[in-house]
Amino acid sequence: MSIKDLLTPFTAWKRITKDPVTIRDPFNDRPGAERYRGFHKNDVNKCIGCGTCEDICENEAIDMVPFKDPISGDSGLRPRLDYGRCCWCALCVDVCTTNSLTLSNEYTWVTVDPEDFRYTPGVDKKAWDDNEKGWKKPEGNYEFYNINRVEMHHLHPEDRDKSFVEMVKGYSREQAIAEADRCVECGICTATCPAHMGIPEYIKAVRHEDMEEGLRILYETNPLPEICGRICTHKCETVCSIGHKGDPLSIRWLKRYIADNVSSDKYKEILNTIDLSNNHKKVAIIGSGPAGLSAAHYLALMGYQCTIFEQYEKAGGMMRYGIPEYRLPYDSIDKDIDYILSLGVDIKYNARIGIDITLEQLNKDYDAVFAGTGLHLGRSTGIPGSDNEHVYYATDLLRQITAGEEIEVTDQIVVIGGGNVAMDITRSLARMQNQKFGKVNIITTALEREKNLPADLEEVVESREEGAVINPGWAPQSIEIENGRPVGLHVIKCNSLFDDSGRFNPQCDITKKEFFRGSMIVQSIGQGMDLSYVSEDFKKDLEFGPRGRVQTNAHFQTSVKWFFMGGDIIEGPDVIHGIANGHKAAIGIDNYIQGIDFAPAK
Amino acid sequence: MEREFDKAIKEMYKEKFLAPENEVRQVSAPDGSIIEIDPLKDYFCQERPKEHKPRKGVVEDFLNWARAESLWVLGFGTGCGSIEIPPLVTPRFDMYRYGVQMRPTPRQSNVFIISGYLSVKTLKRAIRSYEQMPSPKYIIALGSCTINGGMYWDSYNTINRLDHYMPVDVYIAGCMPRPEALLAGFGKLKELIKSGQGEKANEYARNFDWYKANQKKIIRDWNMPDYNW
Amino acid sequence: MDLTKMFQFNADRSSYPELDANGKPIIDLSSHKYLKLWQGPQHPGVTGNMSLELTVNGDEIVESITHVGYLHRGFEKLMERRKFIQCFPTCIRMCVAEPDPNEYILSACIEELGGIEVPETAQWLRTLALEMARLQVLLRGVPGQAGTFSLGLGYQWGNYIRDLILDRFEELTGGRVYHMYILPGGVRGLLPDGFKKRMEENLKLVDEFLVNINDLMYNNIVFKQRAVGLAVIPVEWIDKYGVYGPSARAAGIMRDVRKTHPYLKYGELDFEPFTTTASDVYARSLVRWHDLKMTVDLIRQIMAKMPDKGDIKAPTPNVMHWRIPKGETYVKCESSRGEYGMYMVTDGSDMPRRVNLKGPSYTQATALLERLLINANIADTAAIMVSLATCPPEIER
Amino acid sequence: MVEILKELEERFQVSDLVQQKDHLAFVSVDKNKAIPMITWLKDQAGYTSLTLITAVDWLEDGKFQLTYMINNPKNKTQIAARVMIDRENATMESAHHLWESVRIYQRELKEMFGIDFPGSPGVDESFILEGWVDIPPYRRDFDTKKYSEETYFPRPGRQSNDPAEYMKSKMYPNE
Repeated sequence: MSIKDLLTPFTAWKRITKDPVTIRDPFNDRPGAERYRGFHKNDVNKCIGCGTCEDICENEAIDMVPFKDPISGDSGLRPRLDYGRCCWCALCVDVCTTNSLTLSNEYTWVTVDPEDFRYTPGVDKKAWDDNEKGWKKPEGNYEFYNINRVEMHHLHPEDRDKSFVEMVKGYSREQAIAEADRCVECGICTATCPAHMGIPEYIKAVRHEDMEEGLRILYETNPLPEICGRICTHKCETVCSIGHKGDPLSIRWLKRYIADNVSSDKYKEILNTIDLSNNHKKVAIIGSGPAGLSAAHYLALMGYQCTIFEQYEKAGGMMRYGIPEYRLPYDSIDKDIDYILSLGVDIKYNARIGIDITLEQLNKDYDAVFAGTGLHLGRSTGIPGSDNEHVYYATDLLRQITAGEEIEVTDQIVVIGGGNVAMDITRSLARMQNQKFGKVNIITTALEREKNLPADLEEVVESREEGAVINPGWAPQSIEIENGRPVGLHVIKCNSLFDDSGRFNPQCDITKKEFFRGSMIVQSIGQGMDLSYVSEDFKKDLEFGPRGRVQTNAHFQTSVKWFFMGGDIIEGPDVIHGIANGHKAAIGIDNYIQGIDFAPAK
Repeated sequence: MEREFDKAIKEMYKEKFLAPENEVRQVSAPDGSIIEIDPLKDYFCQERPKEHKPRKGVVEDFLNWARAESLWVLGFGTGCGSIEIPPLVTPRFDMYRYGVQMRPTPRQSNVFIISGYLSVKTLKRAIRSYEQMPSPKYIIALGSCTINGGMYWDSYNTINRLDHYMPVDVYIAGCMPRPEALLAGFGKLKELIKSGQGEKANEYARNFDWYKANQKKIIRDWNMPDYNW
Repeated sequence: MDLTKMFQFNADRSSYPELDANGKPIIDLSSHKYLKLWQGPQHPGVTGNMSLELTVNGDEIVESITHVGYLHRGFEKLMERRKFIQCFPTCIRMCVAEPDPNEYILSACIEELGGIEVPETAQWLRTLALEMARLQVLLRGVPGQAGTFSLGLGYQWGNYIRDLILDRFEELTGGRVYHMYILPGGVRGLLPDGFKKRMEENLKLVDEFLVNINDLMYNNIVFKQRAVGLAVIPVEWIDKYGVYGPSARAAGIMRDVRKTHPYLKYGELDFEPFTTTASDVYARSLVRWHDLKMTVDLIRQIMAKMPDKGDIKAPTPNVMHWRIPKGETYVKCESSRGEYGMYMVTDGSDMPRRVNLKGPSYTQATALLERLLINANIADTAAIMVSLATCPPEIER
Repeated sequence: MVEILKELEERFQVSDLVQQKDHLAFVSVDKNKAIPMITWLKDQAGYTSLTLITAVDWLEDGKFQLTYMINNPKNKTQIAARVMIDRENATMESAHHLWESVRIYQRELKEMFGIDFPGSPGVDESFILEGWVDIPPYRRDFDTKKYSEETYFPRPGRQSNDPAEYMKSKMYPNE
């Protein structure tokens, strides 16, 4: 210690000349930083109310409260914040599936009433709603879950374009778990699925590798998981919340993974259907398509004795006779159908209603009748030349292929239609051309423009991979016939399909013409129902709607009390709708037979 | 009213020792009266807190102005939020210019900042400190924790809402609120006081039984007087 | 007039309590020589919210008992019912003054048990955040030591610069005090534009501050008079009482996890922690001053070496249901107070089975402080507590 | 590290060796061999510094796992000894004579887990909690959320909806 120690502290005086560092107006001079985590904002139009923010919040600071009525893909809920809980960690922002939730850089909120601190961002107007600064999900490779799909292994085009071997290989264990891991369990998909399957629940079962539990969840709402797992139109995936940021979850493939990984001999044990009760009531089911099978399955569980009448040699309806084998192998169909039949469901093949047995007879023999007869008749374009014998309907050809019948395959084919059936027949014929001629020469044309094609995108892409030419946006005009054979199709450019009021009214440009050469023309522009099994007398009792469809109530009961109808014939072509219809109809039939009043006709 | 705690202490020490200066004795008060004191007894006011009726007209306005412009804050950091107090007392934010300053003891303070969560153990001390503060007194509650439990909403040792135990004048949102937000909170409090709405201490007096019942429900080891100042 | 006599206390100081075999004083309250005195929890001279039950003889402490629990929130319990990602905002609030080491050790535990490899850029950013946290806490801690001797000026200087560092934190992390920047898998943002330039400006202020505080504190006769020789920790106490970090380095024992078990990018940085042997309050304070100096240097090194772009987060399983296989680990890092570690046990579920946080204050503020305060002056308690950088939340959590 | 683990195996029959990192190993040891092993490590093997003592509640197995983590400042290695003790009337031999800070750990364990360490100074005094009457809070069977809701009046008026349930109730209530 020295005199120096006494004096050096006084050097602090040299700072006396410095400017003060005090912020003059701390309330306005200091906005939060660019990234500051201030108060919440929410873009309510972007938000879909998935509730992921609520799930990740460790403080339970977020409530999902009603904002509007739910629609498919939007729960109508919006997050409400409780600033008596929030810790401004912004995990809710980072996890948000739509990136709608952000934070502003506003940070001053003083009040005397603590109840004020509960508000719905975006709905309750706040001063910081237009504040562009503040925390947003960090840029770059920063995600709380994988937004990219686990690649499904497909056969290479060169491996698959000659044969009808199934082209989608299915997930391996690791892949399935990785894919199931992406799910955020919001449950938005459940409402969109026509059958309202417990999608988050069975995905959770995949994640936990509990296949048995998964199968039980599947069979609660869907008795055809093997089939659905392959060819379902997966409307659920279009609303998947992860899809707003990246790829939607492969819900369909995960369903298939569960079904594929449980051996069929364990089904009865897992699903606890070894001993089913029997209430000695009988139900006749016409058609063994998805609707009929689904109805039969749920009726059998309730104890009904069901008999299915199938017009062809094998069960499955359009699933077997309309969908090519490379998409849906027959083994998979058999696995699902065999299980349903094993529940005590009786099936009569080659039995045509109206020919072998009349509906009236069924009414006498059974307590109720369900008809899921589907849409089997091909629709004609009606253009000149379409009545030629070498102009075919896609549905007929597909059925013949399945039945193993010989069909005509020429080296130049034109397919009219842009739906999934058109793609099915295109790809089936392409395979057969490849087998026969070693090359593919097939043109598929449709009214719709490329981006509006009704077929699934992957179908279009894969068709092209297999060598087919998809050339949409043309209206067929006439089929040129030479020597009793078609030589090609005249088309003109089609600009738009619908007018301003939304009615079907194609606008074509006659100056742009094209001629597609083809010695065989296939029409695939939709299917019609075949009600020939219903007698004319009986038809009088049925109520018909505007587009020639039979009117039913919410449980698919027609105006004839004992006659229920469902499936494609009522709701249009879609497997999962058929399954859902069959399930509801089964409940309706049960109510009807037990004499319980239920929903009035629609 | 002699509480059990006092009695126990007395018993304990009586057996061991009782130094002459600790014995009960009589002393003469400044006014000449003779009073008896017991050095081993805690002397505290056993009266309940009283409501302070405002004075009339401009007198009260003047008093409120004076109160609002000299907020003396008790230097008791009860939770995380107290980390933002030092920036306030240092040059950058300098709260002295707003008439706000820190005091080391409750007897000199009239603002109590509950800076975040309160564990049961701290709540007991906070209540005691609050009651020792002279009226009129105000409480500023910081952050989520004082409003609805905040981060520690499911903790077994922190209270969820402060207004059950102490009357709160101003709440500031944030976890934790920045110094600027705190200054805004002082601003709000000044507004309240100037408009004569800083009445929470009177509310505490009015609903004293309710507050005490709530406090006693969770503070099981209640070895302190019911009210002391 | 004899000033010393005038201010002398009249208490009987002839016989101090004898120590028993365990080093604890034998105190007989009935001898009238002792007085119980509580320092805290509401006391300006305690660091944070804790209290010391002092038994004093005159102004001399003969026994001290540390009481904690005023800040107990049950973190370890709360984290047992939070998913791994949810632990992250919870965990960091354990230490208010320096939350970043909490973030890092939690993330490191989860990454180690969950098998996650952190990207290079994220590791640099983590190192930077940790050093910035040390910088801001030392800017308060170094002059705070003088503050305990009523020299508040340095504290005013330091707090201003600390606030500027907090502004940099705000730019980088979005938070002023609770940064919530280092999360399992990586970090939450790259350096903003112009960050390095602004940081360098602030570091220049720190350089200036280091010189000024050296003049103000370390060459101050009052500070020297009071701090030199106060609360000496003998070398043999280091392991016996559990002394870590700067306090151990002040006793000549090299304890710095950054050097002994280099984590993150510390292995690639050039630094040598300062050690001295005096082991008193002055020496501990001096070690902190050198730490501050070294931190400034480290931040400069980090900013020069780190890449500007790159991945900031490794892909992790979906955080909503991230399960970590059964296992246990202990991860440590160097906080400004010393070794800061976390012991985590997982059981294969999506929540940790047990988390235990071990900070240096756990031993330093209890066993060691209780021992150091014996025979100290009441007025020196605050100085001794600050010299050990006591942080109550890490004792009770 | 390998040598010392081998020696521990021979001397104290430790099991379940897990070398978590190159400087950190976990071993399981019998309850009655734990304190002798730690004493030996401290006195003979250079593991002079105590890192932590803590407990893990394995409610399903009816066991408490006590973890003693000690480290060797010379060769910078760390050994954690796991000791399984019964959950019923949990008692463990006290190690307060080894390090000064052990009594603090043991006091905390007694309070938060209910594990008794007979002979440890002040082990029965409350350390963190005050007036606690429920079961020790760190035990797995103590439900902190339930306790908090029953004790601390969470602010009423909060109500949430599950998206899937809400959509069901609004879009297809009868299916």
